[in-house]
Amino acid sequence: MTVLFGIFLLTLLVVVAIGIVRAENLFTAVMLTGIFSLLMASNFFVLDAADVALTEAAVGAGISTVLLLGGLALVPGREGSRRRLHGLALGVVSVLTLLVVYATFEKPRLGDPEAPVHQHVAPWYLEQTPVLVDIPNVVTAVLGTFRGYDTLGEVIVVFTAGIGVLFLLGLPGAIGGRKTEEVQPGNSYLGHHLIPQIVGTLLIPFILLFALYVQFHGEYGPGGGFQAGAIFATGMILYSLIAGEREALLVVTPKVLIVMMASGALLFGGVGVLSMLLGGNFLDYNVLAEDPVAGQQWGILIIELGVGITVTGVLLAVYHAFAARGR
Amino acid sequence: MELLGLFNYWVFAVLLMVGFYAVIAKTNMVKKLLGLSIFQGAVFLLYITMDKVDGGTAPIIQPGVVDAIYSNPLPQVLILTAIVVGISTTALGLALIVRIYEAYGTIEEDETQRLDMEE
Amino acid sequence: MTALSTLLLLSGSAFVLIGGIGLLRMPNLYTRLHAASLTDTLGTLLILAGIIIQAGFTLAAIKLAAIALFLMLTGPTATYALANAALLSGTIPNARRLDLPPK
Amino acid sequence: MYTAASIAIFITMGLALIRALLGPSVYDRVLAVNMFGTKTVLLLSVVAFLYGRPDFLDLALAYALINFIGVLAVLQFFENRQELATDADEDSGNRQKSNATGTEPAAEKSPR
Repeated sequence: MTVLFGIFLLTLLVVVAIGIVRAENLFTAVMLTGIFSLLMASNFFVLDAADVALTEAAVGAGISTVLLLGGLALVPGREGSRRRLHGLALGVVSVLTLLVVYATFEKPRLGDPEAPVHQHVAPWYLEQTPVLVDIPNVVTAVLGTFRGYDTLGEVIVVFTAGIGVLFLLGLPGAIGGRKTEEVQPGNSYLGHHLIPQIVGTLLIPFILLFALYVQFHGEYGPGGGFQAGAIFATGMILYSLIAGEREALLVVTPKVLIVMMASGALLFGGVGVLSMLLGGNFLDYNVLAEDPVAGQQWGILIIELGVGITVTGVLLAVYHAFAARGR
Repeated sequence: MELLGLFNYWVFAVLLMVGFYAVIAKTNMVKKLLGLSIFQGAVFLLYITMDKVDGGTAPIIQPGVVDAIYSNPLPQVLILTAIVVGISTTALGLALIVRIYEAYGTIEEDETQRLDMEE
Repeated sequence: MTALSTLLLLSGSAFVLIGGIGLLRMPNLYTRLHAASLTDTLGTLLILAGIIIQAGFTLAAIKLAAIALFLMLTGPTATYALANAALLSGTIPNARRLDLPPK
Repeated sequence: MYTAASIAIFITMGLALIRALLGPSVYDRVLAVNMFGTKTVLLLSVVAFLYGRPDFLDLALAYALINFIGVLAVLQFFENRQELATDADEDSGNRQKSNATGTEPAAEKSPR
């Protein structure tokens, strides 16, 4: 049954992807991207990847639509040249598709427990996590300690991308010449509509609370810093939609956002340096407490917090960079 | 039934190439960016497909359950971080497009090339 | 108890399905909004209630109740905002396209 | 029982997707996307119980909380960009024709 669920969802996914490419109105394409993300999250869930599905949910449902719309608000909304199907490209793509499909016949089928990918380190992670780290969520354990370097690298990439956007577009009150006061106050659309305004205001505290839950429950269930950061940023974006861009910039000021972006990554790296100072290797949390297992748990808690702070800072700053440029 | 086990990989192939088509054939830069994110989604799908184990469940160890089968945590970790990195890099691309529009007045690739040639 | 939850789940599924068909088949925007939003709220509530009965009094039941509450808040609001925006943008509810007899 | 419910939800998702592809106006698409979102919430809840892991309801909760923001952002966006919302009707005949080919795979494959 699950296999059929998967097949149905995947078929829809292909249809949506073709729809995105065909749509002339870029806005339509962005809306379909929202559906693409919902389908992707359902697929991940059906394929037993709850953490990944939560990440896709946190990022795809709110942030990615809002960011794409924020960008689209600054550029023309339709494709200019209405070229028909591009023959050469279509040929290349068809041949490549057939090649990749031909290559898949060598792959182990879905769910094969004998597949090479399940033989190498994965069993070790599953066996050793309860012994070495003693937290239920193996994904968080691998993310935080076994592959901590990798995660640090990814956080730095997110940070760098955020810095890049801010340098390109500027952020009033922090980067570029504009001051926060120059941003147009108030809100054009939601200011006149009481019901969405009230319901949105009601939702914000729950979203922020849920973000904190995801952040600190990440060791026991699906969740962690990446998801929590995205959800927290979504909550603040909702505030910005309701109260207005300038008002939101005054609540969490751009300077604070910049500090958040940097301090989260620094916190992560700082834990690594601290463990070196205490006599261990870089990001070796065993030395952080008397008991190595407790040390690991402290380490994961702190670095996840660092990840959460950086992701929140970057996503919010990027949103404000797009939203404030149009006002 | 044996072949149905490969369906996920076929969808991966098709999605990959649909995204690739948008990148090479469309002149509109936002469309290219959306194509890239479809491409990216295809790669996510490939990794997550590999993590599935028959009869398994997500790798969150349940108290009191022995001999449970768990799916592979490693691809999940890789993709979990990649999703957030993906949205940040998409935002960076979008910022570049906005600046290109402000400089050229168009986001069609053929027109920006024409404007470059005229200078 | 199981019979009740089965009944709730099945009737919820029926409403969900009717909503989907209405969304596709109705002739214009406002009728589609009507078909989609009402069945959406009711079907969701029925299905979630059915699962809550199966779950019993656990943390899962509380989470499901929270989901139902949030959907009940946001669903109708989204529909209202959508209908309002469509009306303001000049999409007029058009009786002729419903194939009603002209007055 | 959960299986029956999830099949109903799947079919509805397919129908909503067809509406999202057909349009014709932008508001139809937004409505379809919104409906798709609530159906995803339902699907995730039902499948969590189908799999016997009710601790994964967090996902559905996340969607229930966040999905609303997309609609608000879209409506905000259209305050300034009316031309994108309305001109879809101008070439609606052409558009429907071109999209009909795009949706054929869905109609063809969904009964499987």
